Amino acid sequence: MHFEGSEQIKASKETVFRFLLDPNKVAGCAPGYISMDILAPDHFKPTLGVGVGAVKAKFTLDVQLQNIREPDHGEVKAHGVAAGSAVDLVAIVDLVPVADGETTMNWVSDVTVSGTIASVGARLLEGTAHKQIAKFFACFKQKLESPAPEAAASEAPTPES
Amino acid sequence: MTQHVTITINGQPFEADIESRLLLVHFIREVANLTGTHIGCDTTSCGACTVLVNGTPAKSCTLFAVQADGAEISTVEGLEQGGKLHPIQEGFFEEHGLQCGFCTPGMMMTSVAFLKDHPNPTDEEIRRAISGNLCRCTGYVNIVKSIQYAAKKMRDDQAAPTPAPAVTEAEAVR
Amino acid sequence: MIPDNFTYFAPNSLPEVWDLLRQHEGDAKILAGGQSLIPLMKLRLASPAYLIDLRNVPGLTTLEEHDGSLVIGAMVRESHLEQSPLIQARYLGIYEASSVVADPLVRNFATVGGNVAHADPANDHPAMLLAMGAHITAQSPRGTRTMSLDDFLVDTMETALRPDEVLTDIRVPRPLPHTGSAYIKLERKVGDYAIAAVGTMITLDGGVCSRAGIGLTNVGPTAIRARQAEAYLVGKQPDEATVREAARLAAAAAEPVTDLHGPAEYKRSVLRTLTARALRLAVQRAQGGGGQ
Amino acid sequence: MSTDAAAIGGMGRSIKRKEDARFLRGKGRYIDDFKLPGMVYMDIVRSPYAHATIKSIDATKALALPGVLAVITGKDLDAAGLAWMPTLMSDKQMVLPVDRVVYQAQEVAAVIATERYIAADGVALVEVDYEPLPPVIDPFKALEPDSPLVRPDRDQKTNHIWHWEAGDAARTDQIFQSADVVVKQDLYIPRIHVCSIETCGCVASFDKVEGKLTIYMTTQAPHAIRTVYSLVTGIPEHKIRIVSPDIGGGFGGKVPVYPGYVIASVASITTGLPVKWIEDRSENLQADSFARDYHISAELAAKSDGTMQALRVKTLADHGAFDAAANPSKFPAGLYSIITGSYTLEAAHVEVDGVYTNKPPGGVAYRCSFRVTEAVHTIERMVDTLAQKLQLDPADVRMKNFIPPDAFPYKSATGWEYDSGNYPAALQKAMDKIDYAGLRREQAEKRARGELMGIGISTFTEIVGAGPSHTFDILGIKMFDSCEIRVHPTGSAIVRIGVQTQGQGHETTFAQIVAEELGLPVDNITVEHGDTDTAPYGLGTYASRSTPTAGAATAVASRKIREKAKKIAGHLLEVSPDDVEWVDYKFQVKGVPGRSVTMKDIAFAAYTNFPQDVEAGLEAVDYYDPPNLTFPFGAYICVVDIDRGTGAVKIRRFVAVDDCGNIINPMIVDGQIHGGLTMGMAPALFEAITYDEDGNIQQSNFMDYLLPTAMETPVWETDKTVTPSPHHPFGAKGVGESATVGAPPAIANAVVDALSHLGVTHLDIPITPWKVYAILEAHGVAEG
Repeated sequence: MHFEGSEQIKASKETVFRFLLDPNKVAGCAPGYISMDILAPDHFKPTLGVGVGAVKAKFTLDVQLQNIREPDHGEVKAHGVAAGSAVDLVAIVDLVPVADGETTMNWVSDVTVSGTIASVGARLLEGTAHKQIAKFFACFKQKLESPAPEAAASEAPTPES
Repeated sequence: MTQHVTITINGQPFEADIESRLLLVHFIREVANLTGTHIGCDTTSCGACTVLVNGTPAKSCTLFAVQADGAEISTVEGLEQGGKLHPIQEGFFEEHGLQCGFCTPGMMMTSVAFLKDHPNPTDEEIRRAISGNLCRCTGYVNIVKSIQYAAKKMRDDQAAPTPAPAVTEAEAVR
Repeated sequence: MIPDNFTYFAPNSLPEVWDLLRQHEGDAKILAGGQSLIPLMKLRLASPAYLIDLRNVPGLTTLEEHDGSLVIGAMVRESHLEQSPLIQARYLGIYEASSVVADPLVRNFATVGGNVAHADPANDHPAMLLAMGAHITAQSPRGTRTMSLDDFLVDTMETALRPDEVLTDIRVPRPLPHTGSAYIKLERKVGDYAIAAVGTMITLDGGVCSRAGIGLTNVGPTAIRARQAEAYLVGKQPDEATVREAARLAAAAAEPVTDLHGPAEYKRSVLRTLTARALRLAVQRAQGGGGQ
Repeated sequence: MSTDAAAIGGMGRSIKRKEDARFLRGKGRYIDDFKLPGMVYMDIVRSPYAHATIKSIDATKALALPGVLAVITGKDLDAAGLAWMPTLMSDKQMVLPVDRVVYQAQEVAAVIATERYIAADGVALVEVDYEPLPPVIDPFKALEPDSPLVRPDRDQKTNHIWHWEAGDAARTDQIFQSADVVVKQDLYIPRIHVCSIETCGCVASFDKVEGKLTIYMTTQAPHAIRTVYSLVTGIPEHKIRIVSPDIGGGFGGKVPVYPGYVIASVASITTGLPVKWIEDRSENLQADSFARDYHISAELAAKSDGTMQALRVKTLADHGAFDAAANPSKFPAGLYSIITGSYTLEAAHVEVDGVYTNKPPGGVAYRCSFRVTEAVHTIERMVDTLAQKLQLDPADVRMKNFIPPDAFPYKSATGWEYDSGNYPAALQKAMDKIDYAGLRREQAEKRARGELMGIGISTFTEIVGAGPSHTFDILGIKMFDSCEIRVHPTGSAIVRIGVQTQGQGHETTFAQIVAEELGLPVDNITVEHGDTDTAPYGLGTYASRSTPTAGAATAVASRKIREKAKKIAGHLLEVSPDDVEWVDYKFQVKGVPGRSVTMKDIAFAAYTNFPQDVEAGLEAVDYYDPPNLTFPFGAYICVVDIDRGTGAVKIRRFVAVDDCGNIINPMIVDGQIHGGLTMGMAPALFEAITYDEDGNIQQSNFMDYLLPTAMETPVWETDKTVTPSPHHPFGAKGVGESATVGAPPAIANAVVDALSHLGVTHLDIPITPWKVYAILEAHGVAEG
């Protein structure tokens, strides 16, 4: 599944980029965030409870940041296994300054879901995945533009439930 | 996570401490050791596990045993009464309504409940009634005939009840 | 297929249900008929830590007309609805929808409340109930809330139900005189989800359509109300040309995707057929005069 | 002393089934009903990926779960030399992978636990680290030079498995060059799954003291499995016992050895406990052997008057990751060369290429004998395509090209010798029964009104009953079959056979054969099968072979007993055996009807009063090697109506005239045909297994894989003609699969016929409403 989108964010490219490199901040936007192990600055393992309605699968993702070109470009590769299923995800983010203190964040994401979820949930998968990913990126904008972001965002994120 | 339940199957109460997640079909097969009720799918599609729960046909793989606490269950093993086959069993025998026999118990339990409310069914009504039970062997033609056989037998018995058995056929399936 | 373990509750009253929902917020699921939830649990695509069974909660199996509405309790079984003389006589569309839910055995346990609250766009009741202008009653410790089904259905498997609320009944306005309803489902086999299905309700006033309801199943993220088509019908004589145009508009309201149930374009085309057929049937029934 | 034929219950009678007594009471013994003392349970970890390397398997958490006894991985099996096993097709297959998975849902590890539910929990706790590899899904792309390799373990670095061909290429090409008409059609026969309602499973029980491994197993071929087990494991064959209990439907899906059986056996040997493994439906659909998956390109050459001359067929066979088909060894594409069907053709050439993809292995039957369905679908579609091109009635084209009744035995263009047939009679009977001419008139009237109805014909020839042994073997074991009969002193008998029933009613029909041959009442005859410790060696039941092979063995063994009985009869009647004749189920002195003895009398004498020159007892064994295959056939006519608003196809009528030679039990034969027709309709209209581009199966349970219910299934109308097999001891042919083979083209032909005036010449199965609707829309005839 291929998804893409873009967000206009009222923050400088550098601010946006710093945010993106901070796993604690990013994880706070991840759908169904439960907990996270940080293994290295570019390698971490968040556990997410992803789903829709009654359908929910708990994934521990192995997330690796790569091809970082500060402050323009970053890539994320993630892989996780759960409930007879697996998810493999690549996301690429490019930041383009549009005006003073404003940045366009263009993102593309390719997601492969394998196993039970793909077989049984195919009917609901694409719509759900699209919504979750779009929500994830939209969340950046909201956090970056919300007041007093610096203080709040540096703390560990609060689990959803 | 475990719970004490009492489930009556074919008139006999079975008590056990069970996990909440124990499926009713596994209670029947493995706690009560009544293996005539079968399992054929994961998705409440095939009906091989059909039993009567308080007289209503249910796919016992899609109920937790805890949901049936206090319920009266009827299974294929309870159809025959006093050494006499239930008319539905007789029908399946006479009309070659079974081949491998795996779907047969579920088919018969569905039919027994159906015939109670539809003593004089059309073939179309029968087909609709058994459309939650899959059979891979028979192509359904003879199953429909078997159920018609039983319907007729039960109507005839109703009209001229046989004197001998203490339990009527209708009661036997309760 | 073995589900994860969970703790099971079968409380005897709504306040007990609310207590449990509050204690286990986020980890508890309501169990009604279980015919969608239990297969999901067996596939381990759902693993709620707590299940709260509504079977012992009194007052959820009402099926009667009351205060100008048909009240369908959340725990009314599909087979109960299907066999109800009241439904067969006065709510043919609902009868038809209940009679095509899954298969006859599933319908013995599946509940109307579950069908609606699961909010699967492939479920059959929501579209029919949308067409009939149904409302949802939700109860919580904070009181009773009523909302239209349109507002209740938020997204795929997402409803407006709050974490502490329980769907207790569905209310369908009692049809006016000269009303007809119909539900037509195209499925490949019994037990399958709809390729597409359409629920319609038409009220006639002197040969002119005074009210129209059209709901679509499995052609979008939720059941869809075909508003434009409804608006188009009102004030017109439901002749063949009008029916066809309404069907075209209804199909345009759909957002089908290509999946195992067929290509998106096919679903849109077939919606025209199904809508036209369901409208004709509803009109015919409305002309019959009985409040169907 | 009754010799009343009805009491005997011999051949040709609709005797009610003996086996029903237990099934009707819920007392059948299916695999999951077995519960041995100390039994533990196995559940399997499966791959979510179609193609990946396994970096590591961590069972720590699973082993920490109370009740989990062991986790078995490919490395454990590899140490014992059991990580791979042979398939029936001279390929090898992973039991558990050591470092890579090659299809989705492949077995990766097994959890052994004290309870079924704990084993399932253990599966969820086994952590497998995969590195995904690009999957090979499209079999055509698999053959491209840059395709990833599915099987790097092989010496041949290609996804091509084998090439097979039959017929005369040069002669065929020559005819094509000069033919008046050539019609060409590509067909895809999709991957499907038998889905017997009972899934597969076993209980493996190793007795450490005796050193004996007993496996209760859902298998259609217990003896062959015992031999293969012995060869692979080194356990002496007398220390292996395979018991095939009551089987909840086989249809070919229970012929192969699945990894689960082997892992459970290893688990029992290592733990010393009985181990039960029962598949769930999702596992069954996702990982067990599939059927079909043939991509076919066919051409038919004919004269302009409709005389068929030659057939040329190229085929790509998608076998998944291992060639685990269940065909006779020399026939990698089964009996696909029956593709010339019921017709006289001057020449034919048929080619098949097998290819590996990252899909589950297989190529087994779906109630079909060795790829005959693919062949029949092709030729029956091609005949219609030709008729359409020449604007001839498809019934006329068939009548014109049928092998004439007086041409049997008939040598086909691909080398088969058809034993007997009367094709025009069968088709005429079907046409009369359904009022073919009337239907054509109705169709013309409806067409004029814009309504769509179609009439489809299929006049198929089946090929069943392998052996003969000079041609047919499974892994070198010749395809004979067997029967052993013991007549007890009081005139009852036990019959043990080498084939194994899965619903076909062997316990009844084989008793009828013996009853007929020996004049003993059918009620006094017990038939046993499925236990390798007691049954004579046989190849098992599949491919409609039980009656042609073991049925023949049963008749021959009975006749051996009768030969001996004749001597005893002479002794009892105080005449020379030469003066005794078998009349009306008893021996009588020639020409003296009053002086006779029954088989019951003789049985008693065989133990109490036998002549000096005769051994005591009354028993016989026969291993029957058929001189040829048998060729059942039939003529089917299907009438469909098409909904112009939805494209939905409804079968209005379906008449099936079958000819399976002489019939043992008409009731059972009718039942077989009803079931076969339903399993023919299923892939024609509903069932198919497909994969997305990542190799995810799209029909992994009964919500998505659509088995027809009673509502979709029409009322089948059956009839018969009887053309006995000249070489079978009682003239029978085999019938279990005829209808599954013959029905799909009748349905497809009917749908194409309904749309033929729009220029439609073909639709691939399954014929979904959207395929039909797209045509209606394109031609502006859709409603709405």
